[in-house]
Amino acid sequence: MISLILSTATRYLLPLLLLFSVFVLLRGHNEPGGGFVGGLVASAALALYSIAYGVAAARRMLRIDPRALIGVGLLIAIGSGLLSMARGLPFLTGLWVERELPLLGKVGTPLLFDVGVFLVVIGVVLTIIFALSEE
Amino acid sequence: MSLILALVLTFVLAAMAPRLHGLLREASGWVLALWPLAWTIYLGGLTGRITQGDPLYIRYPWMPQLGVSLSFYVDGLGLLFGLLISGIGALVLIYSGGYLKKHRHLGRFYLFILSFMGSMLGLVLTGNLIALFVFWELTSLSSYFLIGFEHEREEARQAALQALLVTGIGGLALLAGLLLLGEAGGTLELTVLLERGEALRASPYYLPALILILVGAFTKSAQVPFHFWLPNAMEAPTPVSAYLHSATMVKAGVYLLARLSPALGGTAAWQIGVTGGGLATMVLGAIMALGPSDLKRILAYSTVSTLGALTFLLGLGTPLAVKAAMTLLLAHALYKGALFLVAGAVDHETGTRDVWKLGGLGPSMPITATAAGMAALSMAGLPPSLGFISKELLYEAQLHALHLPALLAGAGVLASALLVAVAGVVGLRPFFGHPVHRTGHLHDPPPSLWLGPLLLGGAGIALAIAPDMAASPLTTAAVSAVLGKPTVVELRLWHGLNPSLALSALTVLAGAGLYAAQPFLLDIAARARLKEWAARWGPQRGYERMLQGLNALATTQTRLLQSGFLRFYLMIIILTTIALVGSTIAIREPLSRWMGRIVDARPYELMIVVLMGLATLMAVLTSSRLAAVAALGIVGYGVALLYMLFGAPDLAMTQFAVETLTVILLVLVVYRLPRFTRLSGRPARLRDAALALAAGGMMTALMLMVLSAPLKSRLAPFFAANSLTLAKGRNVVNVILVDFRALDTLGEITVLAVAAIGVYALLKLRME
Amino acid sequence: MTLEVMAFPGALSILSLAMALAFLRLMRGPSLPDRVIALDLIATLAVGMIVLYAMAIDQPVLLDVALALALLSFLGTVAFARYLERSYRP
Amino acid sequence: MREILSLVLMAIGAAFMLIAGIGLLRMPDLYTRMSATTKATTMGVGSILLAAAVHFGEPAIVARALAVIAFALLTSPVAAHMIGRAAYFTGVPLWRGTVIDELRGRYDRR
Repeated sequence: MISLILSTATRYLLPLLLLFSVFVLLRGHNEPGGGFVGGLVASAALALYSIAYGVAAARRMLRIDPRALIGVGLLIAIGSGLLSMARGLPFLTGLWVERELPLLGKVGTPLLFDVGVFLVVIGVVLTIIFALSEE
Repeated sequence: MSLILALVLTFVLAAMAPRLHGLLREASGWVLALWPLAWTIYLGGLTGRITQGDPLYIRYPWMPQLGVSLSFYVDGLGLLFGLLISGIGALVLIYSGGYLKKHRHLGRFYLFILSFMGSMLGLVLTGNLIALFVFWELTSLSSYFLIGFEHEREEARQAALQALLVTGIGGLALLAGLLLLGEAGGTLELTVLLERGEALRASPYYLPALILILVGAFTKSAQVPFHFWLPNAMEAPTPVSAYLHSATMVKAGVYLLARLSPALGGTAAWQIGVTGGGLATMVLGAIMALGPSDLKRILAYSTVSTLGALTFLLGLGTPLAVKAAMTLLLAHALYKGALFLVAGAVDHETGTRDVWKLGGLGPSMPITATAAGMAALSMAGLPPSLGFISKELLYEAQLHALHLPALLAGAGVLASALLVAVAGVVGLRPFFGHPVHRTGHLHDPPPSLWLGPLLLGGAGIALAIAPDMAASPLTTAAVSAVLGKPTVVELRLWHGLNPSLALSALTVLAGAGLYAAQPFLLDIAARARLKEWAARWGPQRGYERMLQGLNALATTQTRLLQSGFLRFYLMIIILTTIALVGSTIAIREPLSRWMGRIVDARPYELMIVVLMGLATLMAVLTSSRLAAVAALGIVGYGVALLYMLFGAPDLAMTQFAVETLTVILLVLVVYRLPRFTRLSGRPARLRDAALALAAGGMMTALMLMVLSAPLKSRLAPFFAANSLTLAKGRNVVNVILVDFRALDTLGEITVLAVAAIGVYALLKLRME
Repeated sequence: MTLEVMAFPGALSILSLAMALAFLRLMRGPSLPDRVIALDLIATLAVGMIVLYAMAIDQPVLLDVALALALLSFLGTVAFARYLERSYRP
Repeated sequence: MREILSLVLMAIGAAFMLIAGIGLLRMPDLYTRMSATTKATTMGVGSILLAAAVHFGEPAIVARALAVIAFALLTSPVAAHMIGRAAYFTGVPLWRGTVIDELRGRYDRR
């Protein structure tokens, strides 16, 4: 009983929302936002997709399993910490790229860490929602 | 450097023992014995230097912040014990090679024995309290494995557990005592601590530390009332009984008392506790030794008695007493080790250890008989054995004791007489008594089984005949270590005619009498039903009742708390929180102080708060679950709005997002939940309401308390200042999350990950 | 402009009044969909309040919070609707 | 001039919101309530957002405000549709005075 109206609306809404969540993630450093909220918004969007098109479709669209997403997120977060250790600095010290990139602004290991948080949050929320709504 | 290497190698060798046994098969006992032999030679080499009063002191930092270092301090006392442990260890390894030849787990046995030897050597050679405690516990652990070696048998497992529990609890007390001692003395290093005797005795911690250490020593050295685990430990294979439960491990408590006597000795408490405990154990142990018919249990009780004598002598603390103690220690280790090994040999050949069923084995087992004879001579304290010299010194010490020497000497004679009788029972009856056993095909056991007892028995005699050669220097070094000042010890076989000689003669006569009268004595004991009385009131019964009580407590507590109902767990958690936090608030904070802070709120803020209150009420009163979910949604949105109104946009966004996802999750969960089967009754609801109100009230009080507390935290300015410069971000909240306190966030997302996997597992589990 | 400054609390109060009315519906709403609509209205009112507040304290950044809330409340309503449909057993 | 415009827009928005609240309370059945709230809220939030756009004036802010408006325009009808549909299927009664129910018989009940 998938409602046609909802699925068409979702087809337009989803990209917008994902964009918004990435936008929130990237400018988290200077304005309200960050990995956690971005992750929540993104997972809300994907939850909407799973409501509109069903969990199987959502899993296919996502291509990788949410639990793998958790793993990747954690790896990125820890990886960003190890980078500074490679430079001989203590674990998780912030390293920054000098040049300011056009779109992303200042890029550095904390941002990478934030991306890790972003992915973990999405993975966590989706794992639970998909597991719950699967019949 | 070499000492710590040798110790580590002992443990490495222990780890490799099973494989080595696989390769060497028959000769594994002999080959492995080479390592303790090397230890003996190494320690022997040190004697020259140590007897001149120059102890070896090596120190490695282990936990510098806690002042714990793995240091080694080898003085006379440590040396005497070290030689005993490694010497007897070598003989025991050879012996167990033969005794357990066919046993399929012999490799594992070597592992345990060698790791025990390593930990025992560590215990006697270390110079740091904490390292001493670690080795102490290691010995208890390896003894647990050794006693329970034949784990198929129920009695062995129970005996092992009993030994572990008793010595374990003692170990715990010891740790507390040692820490108190370290606190009072200001250091955990033994060498420094021993010089601060005065300060220790004067400090308020002295008495508790002493009591705790005594509990540790008394449980380990099987003093009354903690002695019952030792006879039960006879379930272990005989080499273990010979090595651990007579020569070395049970002496750890005695070693500890000797080691700490310069620091703790001399006070009234020490006198009463140690001397009294020792005296009682000496006499009771000897009396109980006459009872059993099993050879090993008799020896175990007599060991308890000798341990009592050693503790008693250390309690006296006079130079004479310490001299007697050190000699008795040496003599006892030799003859008791020999007798245990003989008992093993007899058991190995005849298949029984019942004293009444053995007799007239002498002719068919000549070598074992001679070894047993020599050892029994030393045990009975007859010249020319080391036992005789130590008994003479014991009597001298008792006669010259400061107060009530007559009583002490009397107890000494009684105990020694009983030991003479026991020596007769153990050493003479099986070999020279009228032949009971069919002697046909009996013969001496293989060399590995008679070498040990022969050497040990022989040493008991040889050291007495020529004391200056080895016995005197060793005891001199040991005594001066215990007394804390250099004293020279001249052991003489013949002290000339003096009262102690008379006492010795009296003891031997009394002993012979007791030996002859033993059957008669046993009848009296049987008629007086001594055994049942002891079984009902003895410490063993106390131990069992304690265990049963513990189990009962555990079951009731589990049944009470783990009722299986989720809401029951919730209730307990909330109740405890309220009790703890509530009481602290009530005590700490006068209620009046922070009541008047709620007035300056704007109309729409108030409206939101009122709405939240109503929504909560609705969530509580509604019977439809989804209405409750919606109401909770309102509360969540209200909180988020308040965050925003009070200038926390980050928080507001997160709260909105979390709130909505919670609603979605709750909707999904409610969809799966079965209909309400039955709603809780009125009393239950009232109880829950009261609980909820209490919890809410507590939280409000907490919040108001936090509000009124002056927040002079220096964190906020630090983060505000450095957020842009260091972390290149103006949004302080996210900068903290991702940069300054990234480690916390890392922890949080890991927790999230684990939670998700947990939920996933639970759901998938239910699916199948 | 005092009028300007005074207007914000006024508008916010009106919105909170509307919120109270919606809450009444939430309390009374006979059927579940009624409650869902009330919840949705309250959420939209919250968006309005956020925007007003953003204007009051001159913080344009709050508009993102408004957008996030608009998105999320929509999602909540859709989830409720989905649940209603699926769980209906005539 | 701009201030007055944003003020007026804000007033209109608040009024609409209030009407939505009243409509939600006074309307006899679910479907009429829904029609009231959905239309009124979209208008209300829309004009408040316009007020904000006028108030701030910078292009970035105006773009964001318009994004929110567009978003609200897109989502609230869909949400209303979903709720109405779910309510109709689960048999929420129409108002006694309903003149005609065009949907009757069109949906194949599951």
